[in-house]
Amino acid sequence: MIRVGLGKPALLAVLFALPVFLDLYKAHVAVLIMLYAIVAIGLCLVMGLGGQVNLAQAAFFGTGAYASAILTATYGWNPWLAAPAAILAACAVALVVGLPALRVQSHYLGIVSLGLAVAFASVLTNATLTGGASGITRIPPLPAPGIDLTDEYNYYYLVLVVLAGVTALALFVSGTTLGRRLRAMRDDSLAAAAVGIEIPQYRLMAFVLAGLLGGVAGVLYAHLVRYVSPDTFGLGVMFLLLAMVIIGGRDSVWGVLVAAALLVAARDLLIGLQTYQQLVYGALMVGTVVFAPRGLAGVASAVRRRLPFPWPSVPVPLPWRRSAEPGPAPPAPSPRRPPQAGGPAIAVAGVSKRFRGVLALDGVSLEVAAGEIHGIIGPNGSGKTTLFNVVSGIYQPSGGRVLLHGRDVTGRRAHELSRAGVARTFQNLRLFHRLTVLENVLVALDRDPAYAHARYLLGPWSVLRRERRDRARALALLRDLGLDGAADELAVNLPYGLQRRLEIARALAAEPSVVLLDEPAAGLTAGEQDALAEVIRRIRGAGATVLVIEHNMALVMGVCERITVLAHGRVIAAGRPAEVAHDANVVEAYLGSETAREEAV
Amino acid sequence: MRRFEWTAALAAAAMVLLAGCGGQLAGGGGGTSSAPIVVDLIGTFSGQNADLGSWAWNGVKLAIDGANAKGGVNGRKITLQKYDDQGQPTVGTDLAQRAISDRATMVYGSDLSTVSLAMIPTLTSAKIPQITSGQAPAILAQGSSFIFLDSTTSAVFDQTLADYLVQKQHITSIAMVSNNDAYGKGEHDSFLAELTKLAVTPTVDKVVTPDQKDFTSVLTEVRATNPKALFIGAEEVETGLIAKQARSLGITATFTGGAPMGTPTYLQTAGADVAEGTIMTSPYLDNDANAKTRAFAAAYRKAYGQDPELHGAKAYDGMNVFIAAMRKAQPDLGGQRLVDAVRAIEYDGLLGHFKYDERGLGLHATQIGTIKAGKVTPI
Amino acid sequence: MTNGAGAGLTVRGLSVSYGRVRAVRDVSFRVPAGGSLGIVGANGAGKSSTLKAIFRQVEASAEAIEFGGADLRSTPPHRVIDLGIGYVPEGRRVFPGLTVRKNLLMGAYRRRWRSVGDGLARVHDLFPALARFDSALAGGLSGGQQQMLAIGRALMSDPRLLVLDEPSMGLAPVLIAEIARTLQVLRRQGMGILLVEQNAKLTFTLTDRCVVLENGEVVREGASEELRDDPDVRRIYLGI
Amino acid sequence: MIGLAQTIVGGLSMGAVYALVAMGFAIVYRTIGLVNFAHADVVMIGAYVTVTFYLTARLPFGVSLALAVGLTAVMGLAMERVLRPLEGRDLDLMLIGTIGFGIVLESVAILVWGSFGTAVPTPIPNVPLHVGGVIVTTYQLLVVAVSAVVMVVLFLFLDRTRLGTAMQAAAMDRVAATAMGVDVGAANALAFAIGSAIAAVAGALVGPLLYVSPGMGASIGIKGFAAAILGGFGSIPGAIVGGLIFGLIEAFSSGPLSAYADLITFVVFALAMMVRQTGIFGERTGDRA
Repeated sequence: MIRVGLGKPALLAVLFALPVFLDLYKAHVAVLIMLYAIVAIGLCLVMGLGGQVNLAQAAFFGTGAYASAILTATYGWNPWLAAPAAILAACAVALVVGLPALRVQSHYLGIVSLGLAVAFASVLTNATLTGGASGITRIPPLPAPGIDLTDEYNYYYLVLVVLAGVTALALFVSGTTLGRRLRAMRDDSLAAAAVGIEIPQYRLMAFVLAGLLGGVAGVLYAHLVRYVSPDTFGLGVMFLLLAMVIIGGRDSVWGVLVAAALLVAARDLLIGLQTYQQLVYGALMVGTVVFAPRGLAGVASAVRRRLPFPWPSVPVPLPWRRSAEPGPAPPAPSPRRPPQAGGPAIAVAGVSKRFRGVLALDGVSLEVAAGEIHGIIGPNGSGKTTLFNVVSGIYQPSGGRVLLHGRDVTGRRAHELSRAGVARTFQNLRLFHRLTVLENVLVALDRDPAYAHARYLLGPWSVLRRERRDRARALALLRDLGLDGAADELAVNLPYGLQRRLEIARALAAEPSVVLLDEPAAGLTAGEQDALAEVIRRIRGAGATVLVIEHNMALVMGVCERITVLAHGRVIAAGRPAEVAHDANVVEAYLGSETAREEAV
Repeated sequence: MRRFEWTAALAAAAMVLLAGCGGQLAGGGGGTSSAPIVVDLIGTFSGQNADLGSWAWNGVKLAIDGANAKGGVNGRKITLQKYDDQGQPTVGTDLAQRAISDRATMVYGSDLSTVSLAMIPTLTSAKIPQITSGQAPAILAQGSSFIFLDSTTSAVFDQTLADYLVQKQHITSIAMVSNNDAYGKGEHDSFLAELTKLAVTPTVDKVVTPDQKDFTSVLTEVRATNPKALFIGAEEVETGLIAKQARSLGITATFTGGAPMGTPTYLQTAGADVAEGTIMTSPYLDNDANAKTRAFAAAYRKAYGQDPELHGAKAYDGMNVFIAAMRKAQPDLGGQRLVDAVRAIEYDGLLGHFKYDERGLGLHATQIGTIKAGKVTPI
Repeated sequence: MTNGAGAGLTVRGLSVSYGRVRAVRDVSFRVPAGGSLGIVGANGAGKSSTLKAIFRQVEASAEAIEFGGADLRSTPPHRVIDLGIGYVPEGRRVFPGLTVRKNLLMGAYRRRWRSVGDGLARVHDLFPALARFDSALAGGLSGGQQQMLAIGRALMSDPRLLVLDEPSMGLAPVLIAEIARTLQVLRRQGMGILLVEQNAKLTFTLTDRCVVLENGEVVREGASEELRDDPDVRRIYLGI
Repeated sequence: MIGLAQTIVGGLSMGAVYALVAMGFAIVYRTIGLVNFAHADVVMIGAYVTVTFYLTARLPFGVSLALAVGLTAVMGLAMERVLRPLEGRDLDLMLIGTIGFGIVLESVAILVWGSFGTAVPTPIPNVPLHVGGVIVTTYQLLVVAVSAVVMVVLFLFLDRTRLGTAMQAAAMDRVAATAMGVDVGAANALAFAIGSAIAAVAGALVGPLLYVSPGMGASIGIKGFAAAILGGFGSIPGAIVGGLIFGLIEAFSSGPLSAYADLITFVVFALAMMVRQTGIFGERTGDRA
């Protein structure tokens, strides 16, 4: 049961009643607004959610329009047959433009995608199939039994229905597992891989989603204007779409809709003063980026936080929202039983790692028994974090072998090791900062592989069911770690100590058999350090093996059962804490050697 | 969640609403009341071909001011609204919708054949007469009875030009470069058809795009065939650039082509020395051809402070044809009645004798001219 | 407060926090003119944050940060060097794309052109290797050579006080000994030394007095001689 | 064979212009870490200012170029002030903020000089010279010569002068440079001014080759940006090599299939980026995850 503001139904009513007030030209502009909004939502998904700087969105829009134009006007297909083919073509082009994203990101991807968009526009202008610079005319209207779709007003309602569907799809995706994983990948692709997300697949999925929406809008555009020419899909439109997404608020579907309406309406009102219109939305883009990087959506949420205005709202039962009633609390995810008891949970044999000539790890070997709390210490630059990155698959070792529960996992990628039961935290806190506390845990808790998203097409209700189940389990875990109070708070707004605990909660959510903690005590107060020690013991108590890197000697000596000491990439001592602390090599590594004294005198 | 955004979306929708109502009231009537006759001029006022828009506006306005001074169309004044299609066909289609909701009696537009072509389906289905300064044969091939050309088509231009070059100047080694928008394709197809009729094959036939700026690779192939004449099928600025780059690549051929080469824009872009000796075909070569052109030139210079050229004259003639047709068809100026009236009358204008056939072609002859010392002179 | 002691470096009531984490809490110490002080402590004890605060690289609050009568709190970061403080940053931070010679010239960026020549000569005889690798790119040097270059670069500004942040990190013992010898030579020439190091034993041999930090607070202070044999120091480092 | 040589000559002259544009991008990126998409429109502004002095005020081309370079450099200083809040922000915001700024520059140019654009006569008589059957025009030689001079002057400034070395140091390590007494803020502003000045030279040179119009920035800018990345973003030699290569790729791909020149050019560029993310002279920031 959630309270839905009166805004949503009121807006839908207005949009349905709108055409009655609009003359032919205004209706035509309103339809254009909705079409641009659909394309902009596609850009919002790939760029706002997926974090991919895609400057070729106008090309996907153009592919949809031209494919349906060529199929219907030139080859005489029935428009309803040509439409799905055109949308498929747009998705295919999106996939091709997405391939470079597997290798290059941010401004590199920006210029590559922009270059491909320019190339697309020049192909349209040159190819005879696409009618050269004068484009393709006489595209047949969409035939519909009983409804004349050449009439602007009927077409308005067709596009409104499609827009409502697209918006629902976008909200459904961004609110559930697929959207959450895209946003996690956007916030920190390294940490996302560490919780099991296959980055390449999700980057391509983001592009295909953008292609899908671009294609849908392209088909509708072709049959509305019944004429396509290269200039419609050039750079001007790309920057207009970009302005919509940026001014709207990059990951907010609603923000993009509002921005689309404002910008296209402004373009229509300033039709006579073409240069001022361009000046206006150029300045708007700069202003938004400098003063309101989160766009309209950001401003809206900021104003709402400061002005607790009692918006009129009506209770509406919605199954998958956070249910208030305390249903039977499902058990918190408990670490998986290691496959077979006895053998060491983690065994590292003679591992070395070389970075351009510098030997960060030199033949390191250690064994951690199942269910043991094992500490790794050593002065700065001794290779501790490098060892963690090798065990968790971020780095592939230059030599030696890594075994997990007896199985050889040398060289496996981060998301494969995550699936095999390895979970980790990071030295400098790699949380998904624009996701809420609950979502950070949900991303790790959801173990489905990428292809499981086929459910979105085959059984969306099953997606909702799994969502409800996962939310309950995540809440239970948050309650265990005392974080349930801040469940809906953005991770970035949490105090430092709670952020550290959230990172541990995220690691536990994946039901790991092995937990790697990288300096969990850094910056914690004495009280928080004791609470941490208690949490580590509880993790081990639930059956997981814990490996801890830590500088805080008090914590290490108190919690760890065995310790390995690293210096200059080599193991210089190992054993129980008391033994290690008195080992001559360790003292020298930390406190420095006496030799300097004789020579200095 | 995000309720505030809803209100913002509501506000946006309301704004479109208000703009809508505003639109509702301003629409003029095409019918028989004494309300003013609304003429929408859709032209290219920005971008590379922005000159075309301003010349068309000057010619049409001059004709309308003249008519309004003499009481308009039996008492009804003619009002002229200006829209910029930015040389882009898509914007043209949007503005065609605008003209319909303005309930315009007629539309003067656009200057570029590509944009005019895009607007024909919309305006024809709304039965709004449309007169364009485009010359592409494809416009007449649309089979609409609501479209008219204010001068002649590329076919006529190029027949005259090809006959002159091959039969009078005995030039048979001719290279061709044209762009692939509607105008360029029209010029290319007409000129090539006439050459084949005269059993002449072009030494090389290259196609470029309307917004291309660097023609080195294409002109290198032209130079290899060392042609006597180079036919260029493109708008004013592009024609000038091609000519300039051809000379810089050492091509000595005489430049030849259609109406664009008779304009000051071509001269300024190519440079007077490059344009020297150009042979072009145009129905309006210079202002002191006869008494009628001298009077027009004086009025034009008084109104705009610059000498008129072909496009201004075409627009002046085209508008006057329609004004004459309105006087004949009034008081009912509905679309069908107006187009029938245009076809019924004959009009002697600056460019020659106008008699419109079913397809929309009114002018059937043109002249040959050349550029001597930076000035267009008839041959 | 401009008594004779004004000539050295005075730090009083210094606190540094990153967001909500307090890295340094109310630290005070003095380096008398021409004198030497060591700051030691386990990793994460706040040693580097203290130096970054002095060089205005991080936000900090302090009752006083003065050197030779000048108030460092109101000095823009790129003018601290003009006061005569040479800085050898943590991790050396030589300019990888510039040659050794140009790195040294950058050290004298604020000096008049004339005096650069003899500055170079002085550094070359302290570190002969730098003369041999004069036109090599600094990025290609070994860890030890880069450390020498970083110290040489700091000396090029002819400072009265040399501040070193963890010079021994990542270096083999024989290189640490060579750097120790150089610091001894500089001290004999009257150069003030402020040495921040994790390597406590080394620091006790190179400085007259030392301050021991733990969790951002000064837990011990005294003459290096006494601290060298103090059992508590081992507890501070190793927790038991 | 002649055709091949002719294409190379054409490619090199445009390549020289792309190299200048790429150098402008590279300088601003390496010192401030700002991906300045508005740089393309600075090229356009530079072209217009030169044309205004050269055609309207009838000053000799050399003087017009110098004045334009000076004026655009000052504009560069102002731009750096406006874009400073973007420096160091996450790259998507930076890219989009500068694209918006580019659009503003374009509309200002339309307001000042009109949207029509103008052809520019070559400053020296553009005599085609026959060099072993290959046509090289005098203006093409001037373009390559002036570009070469700019490259040498920039190299000498960065390599030989105190200020140039300080700018390089600031680019390599902002904290260490500040500790050595370099006012990194001023160094960045100077870098922006130099980048803009070079852009003005590129604009002035390309004017007579193509056509000066408010929209000219887009296509040159994208290719200049791509050339900078191809050569290794942030490296000046990389920008020069990247620019020349881009000019050649474009010239060769516009030979037989001139219709698909852009397609071939950018597909080759995309493949090159996928093979070696950091470009020829390598700037190690490619995505590793």
